[in-house]
Amino acid sequence: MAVKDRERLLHFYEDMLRIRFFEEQVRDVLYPQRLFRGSSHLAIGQEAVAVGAVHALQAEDYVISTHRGHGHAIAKGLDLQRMFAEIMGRRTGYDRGKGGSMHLADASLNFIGENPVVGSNTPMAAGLALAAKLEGNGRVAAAFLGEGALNTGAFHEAANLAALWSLPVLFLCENNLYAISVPLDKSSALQDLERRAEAYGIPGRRVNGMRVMEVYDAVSSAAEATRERSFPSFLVFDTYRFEGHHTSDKQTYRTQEEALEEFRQRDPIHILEFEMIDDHTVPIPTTIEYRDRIRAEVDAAFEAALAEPWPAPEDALTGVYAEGGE
Amino acid sequence: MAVKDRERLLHFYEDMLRIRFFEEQVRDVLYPQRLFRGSSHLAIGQEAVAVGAVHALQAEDYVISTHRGHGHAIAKGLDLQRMFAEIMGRRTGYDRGKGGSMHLADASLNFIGENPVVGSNTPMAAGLALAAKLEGNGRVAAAFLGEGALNTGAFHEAANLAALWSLPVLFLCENNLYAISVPLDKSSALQDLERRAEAYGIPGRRVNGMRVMEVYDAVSSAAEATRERSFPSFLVFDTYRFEGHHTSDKQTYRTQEEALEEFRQRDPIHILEFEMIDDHTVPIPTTIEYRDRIRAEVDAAFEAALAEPWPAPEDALTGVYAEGGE
Amino acid sequence: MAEGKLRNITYAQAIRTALREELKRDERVLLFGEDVGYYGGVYGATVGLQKEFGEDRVRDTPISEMAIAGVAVGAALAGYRPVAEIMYVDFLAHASDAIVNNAAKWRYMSGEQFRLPVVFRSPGGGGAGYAAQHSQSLEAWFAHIPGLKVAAPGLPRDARGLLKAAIRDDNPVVFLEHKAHYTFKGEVPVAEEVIPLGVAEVKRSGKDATVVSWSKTLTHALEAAETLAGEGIDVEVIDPRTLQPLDMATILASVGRTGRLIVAHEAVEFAGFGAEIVTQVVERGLDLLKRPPVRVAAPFVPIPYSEPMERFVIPQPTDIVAGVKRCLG
Amino acid sequence: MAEGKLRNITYAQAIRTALREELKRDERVLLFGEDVGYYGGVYGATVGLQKEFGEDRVRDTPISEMAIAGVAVGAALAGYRPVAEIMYVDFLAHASDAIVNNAAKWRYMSGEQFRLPVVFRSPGGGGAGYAAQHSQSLEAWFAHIPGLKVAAPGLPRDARGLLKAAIRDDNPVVFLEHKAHYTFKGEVPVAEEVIPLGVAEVKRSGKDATVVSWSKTLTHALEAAETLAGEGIDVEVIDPRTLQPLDMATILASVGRTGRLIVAHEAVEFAGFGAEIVTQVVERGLDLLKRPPVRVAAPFVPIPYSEPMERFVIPQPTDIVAGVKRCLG
Ligand SMILES: Cc1ncc(C[n+]2csc(CCOP(=O)(O)OP(=O)(O)O)c2C)c(N)n1
Ligand SMILES: Cc1ncc(C[n+]2csc(CCOP(=O)(O)OP(=O)(O)O)c2C)c(N)n1
Ligand SMILES: [Mg+2]
Ligand SMILES: [Mg+2]
Repeated sequence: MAVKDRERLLHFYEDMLRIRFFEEQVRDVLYPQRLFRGSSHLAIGQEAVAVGAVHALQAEDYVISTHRGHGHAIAKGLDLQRMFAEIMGRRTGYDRGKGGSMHLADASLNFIGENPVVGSNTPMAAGLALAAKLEGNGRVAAAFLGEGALNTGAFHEAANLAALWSLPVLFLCENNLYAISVPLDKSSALQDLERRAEAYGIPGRRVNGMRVMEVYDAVSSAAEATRERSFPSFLVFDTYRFEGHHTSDKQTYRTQEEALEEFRQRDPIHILEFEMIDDHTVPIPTTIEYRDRIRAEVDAAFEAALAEPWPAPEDALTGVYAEGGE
Repeated sequence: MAVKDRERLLHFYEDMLRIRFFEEQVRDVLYPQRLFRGSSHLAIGQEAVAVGAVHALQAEDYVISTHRGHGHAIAKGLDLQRMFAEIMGRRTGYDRGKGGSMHLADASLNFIGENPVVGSNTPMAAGLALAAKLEGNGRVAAAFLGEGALNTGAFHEAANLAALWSLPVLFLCENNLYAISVPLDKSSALQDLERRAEAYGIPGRRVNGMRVMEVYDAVSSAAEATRERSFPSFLVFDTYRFEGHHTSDKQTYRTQEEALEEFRQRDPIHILEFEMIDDHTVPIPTTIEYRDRIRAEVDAAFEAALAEPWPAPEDALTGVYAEGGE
Repeated sequence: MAEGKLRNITYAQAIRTALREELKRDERVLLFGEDVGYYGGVYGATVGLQKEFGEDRVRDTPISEMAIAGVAVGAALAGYRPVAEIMYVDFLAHASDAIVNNAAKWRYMSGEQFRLPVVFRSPGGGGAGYAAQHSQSLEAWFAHIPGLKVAAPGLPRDARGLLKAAIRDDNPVVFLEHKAHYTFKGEVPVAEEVIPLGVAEVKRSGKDATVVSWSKTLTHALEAAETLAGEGIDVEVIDPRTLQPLDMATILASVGRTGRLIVAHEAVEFAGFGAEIVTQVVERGLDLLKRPPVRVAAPFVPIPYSEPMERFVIPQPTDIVAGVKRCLG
Repeated sequence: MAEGKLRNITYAQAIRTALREELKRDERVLLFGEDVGYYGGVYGATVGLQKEFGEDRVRDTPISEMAIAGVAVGAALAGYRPVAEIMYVDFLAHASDAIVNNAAKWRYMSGEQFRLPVVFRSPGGGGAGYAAQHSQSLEAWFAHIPGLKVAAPGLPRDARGLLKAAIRDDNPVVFLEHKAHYTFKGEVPVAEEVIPLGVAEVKRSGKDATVVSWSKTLTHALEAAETLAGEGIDVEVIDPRTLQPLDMATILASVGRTGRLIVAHEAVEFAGFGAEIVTQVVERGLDLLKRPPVRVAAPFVPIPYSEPMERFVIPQPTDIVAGVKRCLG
């Protein structure tokens, strides 16, 4: 493997670990200790999609995410400490404590934010892409969406418009087989999800969402095509969420065995580790080093965030409107 | 031609004339004399779709229409006088003067009504079909929609749901090439409209909407399939509206020649007459007799409606809520 | 009403009881929405109903709010009595064409040819840290639409009794639940009880001031009343239970006695439903009130996520206590 | 402001003037919606703009209100200043997720990381025989949503000046036009005029009563004022012009002088925006008013089609005259 490829792979590996450990921290520490409120939707199991896809984009490209967006945020380079701070409602969080787990955003990194209203980010992505196209700045706008979001009117309208107007949008659909409790076969009439955008002249492609390099390659070429032709692409990643819909989901709709079996066979991090070890990209001790280092990084970010200040109650009253204009 | 077929054809011919003359009355008398308010959306040019489609259904089948629904209403058997009365705002109209041209309905004929909110009738059709399916009464629900309506989120959600739940719905799309001023190629990314429902596993079929028998045959077999399999069908009828979007449309978006040329070549009533004369179904004098008789029928309905009483102003205050319940 | 046996159950269980009773009573009652079937609803309000009544009558839907609401309207037109769930009040936005343009108007604009026996259930409100897009209180939107009825129960008993009435009603009812209130417990009769839409209830009698409140905030008002009682202030608490129809007679009678009006609700104060109640009172006569009316409601901001801010924004019992005192002057 | 040269133009022309001036001034201004491009809008408010500014900046869209509004939000987040048209206020229902859940809240819930310079133009109101689904007045919905601004101009001059301000504003503005008012004519300065959002205007001074009104009903109020003047009754007519921000100071100052408040609007009275104005006045002090306030607004029914009924339902100048007299006692 070329040095460059090896570095890239290790970089992906790091980011996947970052996401995994971040989410485990939420699950194992923040949740039981009630350090956050509302619900937090973990991306454990979907790290390869977030990392492979976001790293196939340029820093200037827009990313707009969903309720399940911690992974996308981390891959886009958001600061773990400020993410933890936001999730824990601190004044120093990304949103000054006003958004929480479902509204992480970093304008400076073109991470437009999570939009937990299912499907609602897709027309916004078309708008971001319209801006890029008019500006001629070569950016693309990538919208993540779950397979459940394919059934929203918003997605349909956005896809048609994006194709009609030839907008550089990437619709990145994470098929984790469930929308809360509703399995794919109870939500989509058609199971060949990659065909869900054909009605707009957008050819779809189905990708193994558990192999980060496959995701990266697919999104790289889709992004290139979308950028050059200024036309939308639609990719469906087969993945799985190993956790519940959110941290307090009792998961009565699937057996524990199903989740365990999926995990054993399809965990994207294990898959990547096995491959890297197998092809001598890294020796086993190195993976342990990586894990330890990233775990420590996540822990440190969390500890630092934990010490951060709370907003004052009255802070609620500011920031509704922007001052001025043109 | 078998006697039965001949009778059927003549019956279609009558209904097409009824629609044509009804609409001409609206255009040539009601409009210039300001006998109605708001806007009236004429179906001149689209008679073969209304007649061929509705006559392929059973009387018990539900029909839910659009802003351009006079033709569907007439084909479903609504009374011309009460239609005129409604359009002219009289107390004796179908809606007691509360609905007007865009809200004609006749519950007793299972003409659920026109819904001028574009696309909004399609989920309702799925609901009517759900009722029919649960009831097991063998009815189907037919929703007309324009090609412009294909781009609404409502249609997408309805089509997916109807396929997913195996509901007996017919989506009958009248492609008249324009949505107000917007031509098809500026509204739909894909021009093969019959493929717009494939994303839900609903195979589409494109039909010449200017030949009433082709429409009738296509809808007959689609309705049969939909009824038997309890699964949606999607048909696209190529047609054309010879008039403006509504009575006061200045039609700056197309040349007069275009409309005239289309009319000369594709008028569904001329086509039918030529064919009938050609294959000796009827001699020319008979067509003249038909025209005169139907024209007189329409005139009489109009004259009678004209004499009908106005609602009292205070009638506005009644009928918002139904009394009682279970 | 003679009080029979009571059970102490949660607001969610009360909703479930009503749904179950009505599904049993009438085959034409249907239930659908996201996750309401196998899962039993994200707040557990429909647990077990699919198992009991089958997949035909209790259905999971795709994430398609326009269709959920539109299908409900269509099924109602065909004589069924659908209860559609929209998972959050905020997503009534998606469903509002079907609710506001179709359900509310189909009867009127067809000259009374149709009945629309359909219920749109949806939980609103904040307090649980769900932030701006999952915490709105939008009762003012739907109460403003002729053709709709709007219920906003605060107590389990009312939730059960009003939901049964809503299902039996031949008109569309927007039935607003409160997501942070599903675990709230209260006494509910074991026997069948249908509480008519449009009848307010005096939840606590008092002579010094009239507090009108509904949904979860009603329970804050009752708590505030207890606190005030400890200070010798005796407030009457009225729950309109439905905002449309609105039982102004009960409110006016109370204000006639107390001469003071406080309206407390969780929705944003500006253009909130409280203004309608205040206005209807002062339209009847300025001398009905001894002191200016007081609204206790959310300030003009979206609901923030972090606890100190969210608590600050959402009216608490202490805010109602302060509001009453302000009104007493 | 020194009055320069004036032109007598229609409300539609005033809108068009504002759009044209702003498209010229700032390349980042975009215009899109159904039929706004080649056709120039179903009410002619955008005629010729596509020709002048090109298809990139002035676009026809498919019938996709969710996308129209959502694309506008996205483009605004990327620094453009889109003006999205929703053809009828009734279909703001379809667009309300993007407007209410996204545009209104994105800045707040991101801790002020973004600006949302987007305008949603839409014509509401009745009077033209379009019936229930094409005639609603829903200003109360949007005024209730923190994060939005809401304009409802009644005169061409204000329409032009406020629309320019709305386009320049860094916040989402719901700009409500009136479909039966596009041919209404009035004087508009030839020179550039930007009218700030949030500043009411006294359209007619008077001492006997304060009438607050906006949109088309404002012109009815002015007509009513003339009629009343003939009878020796001298009313002040105030146009808030924007409902959010709402310039209560101007209203309160007037009511302080006249002691009588009439609010006239076309929207349904129940839970309409009039209630907010009445409530804000009485909250300040019951003694501000000599007589109970009066609302002149639509009864609680959908808009009927037929003329006698529609006229009856929609407030007319005579209704305002009667309302003022009722208030004078
Ligand atoms: C419009 C809308 N409807 C309903 C919800 C409630 N909800 C939140 S997440 C979710 C499931 C989403 O499923 P999917 O798109 O597959 O994403 P996943 O959770 O699997 O990542 C639902 C129904 C919502 N947030 N927005
Ligand atoms: C949701 C919605 N958006 C916009 C409109 C305004 N409108 C009325 S008819 C129409 C065009 C419809 O085009 P199409 O579906 O092709 O039907 P056609 O008029 O050609 O019969 C539009 C945009 C509407 N009634 N409803
Ligand atoms: Mg999923
Ligand atoms: Mg068309």
